[in-house]
Amino acid sequence: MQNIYMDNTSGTPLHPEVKEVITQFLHKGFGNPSNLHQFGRVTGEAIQQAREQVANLINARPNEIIFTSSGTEANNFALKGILAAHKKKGNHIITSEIEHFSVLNPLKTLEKSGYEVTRLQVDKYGMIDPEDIKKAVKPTTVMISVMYANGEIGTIEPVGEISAITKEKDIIFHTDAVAAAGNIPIDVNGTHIDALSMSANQFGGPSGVGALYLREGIRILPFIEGGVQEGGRRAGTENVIGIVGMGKAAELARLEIPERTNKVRKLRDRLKDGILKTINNIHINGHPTDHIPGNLSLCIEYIEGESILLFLDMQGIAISSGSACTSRSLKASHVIMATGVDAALAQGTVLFSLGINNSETDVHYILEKLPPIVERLRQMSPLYSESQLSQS
Amino acid sequence: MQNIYMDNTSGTPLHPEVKEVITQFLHKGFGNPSNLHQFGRVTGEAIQQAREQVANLINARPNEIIFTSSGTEANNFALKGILAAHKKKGNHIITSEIEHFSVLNPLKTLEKSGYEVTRLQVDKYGMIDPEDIKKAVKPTTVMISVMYANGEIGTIEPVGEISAITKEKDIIFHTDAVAAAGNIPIDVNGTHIDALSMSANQFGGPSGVGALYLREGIRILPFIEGGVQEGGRRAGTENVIGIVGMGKAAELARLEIPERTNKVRKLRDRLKDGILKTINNIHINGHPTDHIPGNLSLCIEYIEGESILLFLDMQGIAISSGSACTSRSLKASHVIMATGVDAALAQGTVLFSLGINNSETDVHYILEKLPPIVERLRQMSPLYSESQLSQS
Amino acid sequence: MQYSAKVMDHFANPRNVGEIPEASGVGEVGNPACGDIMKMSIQVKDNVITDVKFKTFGCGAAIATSSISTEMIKGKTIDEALKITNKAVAEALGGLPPTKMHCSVLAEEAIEAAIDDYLKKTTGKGLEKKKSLSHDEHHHEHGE
Amino acid sequence: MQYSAKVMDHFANPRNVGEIPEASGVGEVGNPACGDIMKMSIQVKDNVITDVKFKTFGCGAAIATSSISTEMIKGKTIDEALKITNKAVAEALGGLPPTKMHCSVLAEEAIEAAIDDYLKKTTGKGLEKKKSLSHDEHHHEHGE
Ligand SMILES: Cc1ncc(COP(=O)(O)O)c(C=O)c1O
Ligand SMILES: Cc1ncc(COP(=O)(O)O)c(C=O)c1O
Repeated sequence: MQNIYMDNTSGTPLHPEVKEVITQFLHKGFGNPSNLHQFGRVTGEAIQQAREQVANLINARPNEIIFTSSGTEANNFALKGILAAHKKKGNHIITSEIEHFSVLNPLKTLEKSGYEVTRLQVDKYGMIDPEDIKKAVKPTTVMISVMYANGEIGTIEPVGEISAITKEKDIIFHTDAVAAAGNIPIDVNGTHIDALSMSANQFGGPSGVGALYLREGIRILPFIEGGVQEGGRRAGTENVIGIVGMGKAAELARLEIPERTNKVRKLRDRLKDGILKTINNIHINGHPTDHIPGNLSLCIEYIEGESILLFLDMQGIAISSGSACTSRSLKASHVIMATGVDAALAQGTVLFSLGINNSETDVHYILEKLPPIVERLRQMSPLYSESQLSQS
Repeated sequence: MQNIYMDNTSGTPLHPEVKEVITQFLHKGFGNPSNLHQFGRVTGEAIQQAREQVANLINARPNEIIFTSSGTEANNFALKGILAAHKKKGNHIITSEIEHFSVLNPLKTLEKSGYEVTRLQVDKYGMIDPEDIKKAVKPTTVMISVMYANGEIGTIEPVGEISAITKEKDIIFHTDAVAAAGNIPIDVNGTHIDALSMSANQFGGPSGVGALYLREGIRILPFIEGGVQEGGRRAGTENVIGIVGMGKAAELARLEIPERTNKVRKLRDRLKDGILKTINNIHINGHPTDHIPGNLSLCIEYIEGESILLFLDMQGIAISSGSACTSRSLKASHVIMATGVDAALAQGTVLFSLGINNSETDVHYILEKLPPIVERLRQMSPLYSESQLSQS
Repeated sequence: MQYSAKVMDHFANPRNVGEIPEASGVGEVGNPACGDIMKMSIQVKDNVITDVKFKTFGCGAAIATSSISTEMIKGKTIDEALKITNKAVAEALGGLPPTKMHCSVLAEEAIEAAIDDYLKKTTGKGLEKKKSLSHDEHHHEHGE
Repeated sequence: MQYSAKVMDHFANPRNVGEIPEASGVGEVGNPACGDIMKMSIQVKDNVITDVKFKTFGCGAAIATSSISTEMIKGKTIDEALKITNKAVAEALGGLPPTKMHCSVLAEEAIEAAIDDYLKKTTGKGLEKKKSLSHDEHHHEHGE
């Protein structure tokens, strides 16, 4: 059986060089980096190097990088920590409807404690209109949190235009760049970004390690409180292995982004064209050009995503139906729904997220296996037979 | 030069079998455990196994284990999450003066938002008197958070007696067992504990991974909010490598605790006796018998801890001056101060924390190197010359 | 979440897929917003369900519960079929993940709806009172 | 936090440790609660510091700043010695970690205290006004 992994949005395979670095480190480092002795120095220096590598990926400075346990934690930290440190400035925050749950849920909690949240709608491509932000800004607006790119549909948001607005109006701009960082070039100074979340396993690093970039001068209160790790901003003994792996992955990504983009985008377009040619009634999600290179999100009419996923899995093909987090939930993805797709169609969402691990062979194999699966499920679907009737 | 690591409180070396398991897993698993496909299943099963291994260590059930990114996060989560879920019950919490900063600092924050905190004093051994708890309980008391054992001075608290009180009075009992779990036997049912924090790198696992045990039926609100990982209680893609390593370390610890205790306690006592024989004006911290096996905390009169640590480091001996977190702070440890040691003496605290990595040779080497270092620093100390004068 | 081997078997090889051309009764339950639609048609002779077919739009569990429930009612009398609970359906599959229990409820409702339709056609009135399945039993989990 | 090579050198091989038996001036600053005590004794001849010795209770940085500041004032006039700032002491050591800057302040204060003592003994009154070192410059970090 094949072993085709096309679920890079849920987490990329570890890059071989990252594996190598982690394996080496397993045998050399274990000291607590807070300690002054030789063992502490080894890990302390390894973390410092990783901090530089991650900073370089987004053109930040090392002391602007705070390691966290995930993109999720980075988002929680950014929202709760920055707002708490700027209570006097105001209580209004602007975000979008299509954010990840790690932004949406903390904001719901903040709403209960007195914050006011404006959630911007998106167009059919999942794109935010910067004009809407201008309209939403109030004197009490402290922060705007809009994702850099959406992991489910791939759309890259107009962060440049948004940052121009926030900079002019002196509002803090946080962006959840978990789906973007390491996959497309980011420059937090070229585009004036104040805070940015990322996650290592979106670009060849280990899962369960992330980082928050925080522009020097922006105040934040610790979210995880305790000791003085990460410059007193994030407590808890460091996940040294994970951080070292994230550093290496960031270094490799920075060097290889153009080459990876080229390869992955080509494969993705070939898969898209092939599917459109062999299967009818397909709706492509996300923006036609401004998208994460490897992202191909489809709604396949008349059938449901999980069934497709399970049949593909039986053929050794791993994809995801919507986001990793919604694949256990029963409702259609809030992201797909926000783009205006109707409920039944949204249930048929499947996400092929290609990465550097994929090849032409993978694409051909999927193009061979997918159409009969779709046909079989459609034959089983009451929606399909009804639609056939109404057409005849 | 020697390479003697006696700073196990700051983090133990990775157990060779844990290294092995992590290395294997690096090559086999990377799927997101939230996903339904074959890759997700591999990691999902690995995490489930680790959950069982960690549960077994403390006689809990697997679904009562929530993985976190550190003992620090587990403490933050337990305090903030449980209190938030029991707002209606009351706003009073009882703790001790000698808790770790990852308990003390969250409680300070909670105090600012309307909670009332009672901090119990300890005796000269750092021991809490359960009678004081009885006196401190009020109708509004929701929770008692007292550490299982103190990592800095080793004292094991009377958790059995405390849990009898909390059970009778229907108060939630959380214990920070970071310094205890994996080092001494714990049974959360034998001793009725509702919530317990632990950290993998205290017992041969990797750093930056921990767990919160939460008794089934005790409500908690997520602290890190987002997706539905960890049964909806802790969001964020899992640190799979770390969790797998923690599981293996827990399994090994459970099997080996008696043997490890035997070995480590013997070495620790030998070191203690040797130091007392060769150096005068030494004060031993912590309880004489009820202590973590490998813990030897001393105050060396007239001199300061960091200088001792640095000179020992030059000889290849790694220890810590107080806790890992306070080794960067300037003040004497709040724990040592709480036991009633005077400020100057408290500055001379050094902590030898022995582990299964240590040997007789290590003890002999330290007994050879430490006395001249102490003598040299005392010759440099204004306190020492003054004390000599006043004695003559 | 993992499906049992039995679920995967019924999902991969569903029994009785299709529609009965001139069915004695047809029931369709669920809606796309909730994620699943089940359509069940039955052939009844002398109060016995002689044939049954389903079409389902939905997840793996929805297809598996549809499939197994057709097996469970085939050859049964109307009264016997009405006694089949969603729990029995789930048990017959070797259990369902908690978030998927609602699929077994849907299967139970689909059987009922088909029988109701049959009774209406034959006796002019449907089931006395439907087993009222409270919506509480649909445990939805939305990533919160 | 890492110490520079210069700090480690002065810590491992401190210069001018000890006490001058019949010193022209002696100053002791700091207290155990803050973590460090420095005691500095100077020998003054014709307004020039001809000898200086220190004893210090404290961390690596405290010992290193004591050591280097004795080197910096030896051979200097009283006025020159008073001009040495804590920043100069830290710079001479190739920098100090932020949490340890207060040690350099302590060194500056110890010099001043010794000179003050000398002036009191010889002229009957101490320094006109002490360079008032605000306590703000002692950045303490308490694990919060
Ligand atoms: C008693 C105690 N609690 C909590 C912690 C923090 O745990 P972690 O290092 O996993 O953040 C420590 C760390 O040494 C500790 O000794
Ligand atoms: C846009 C976005 N934000 C946040 C996250 C959560 O990051 P993590 O998986 O590191 O918790 C994801 C995960 O896929 C994501 O796609």
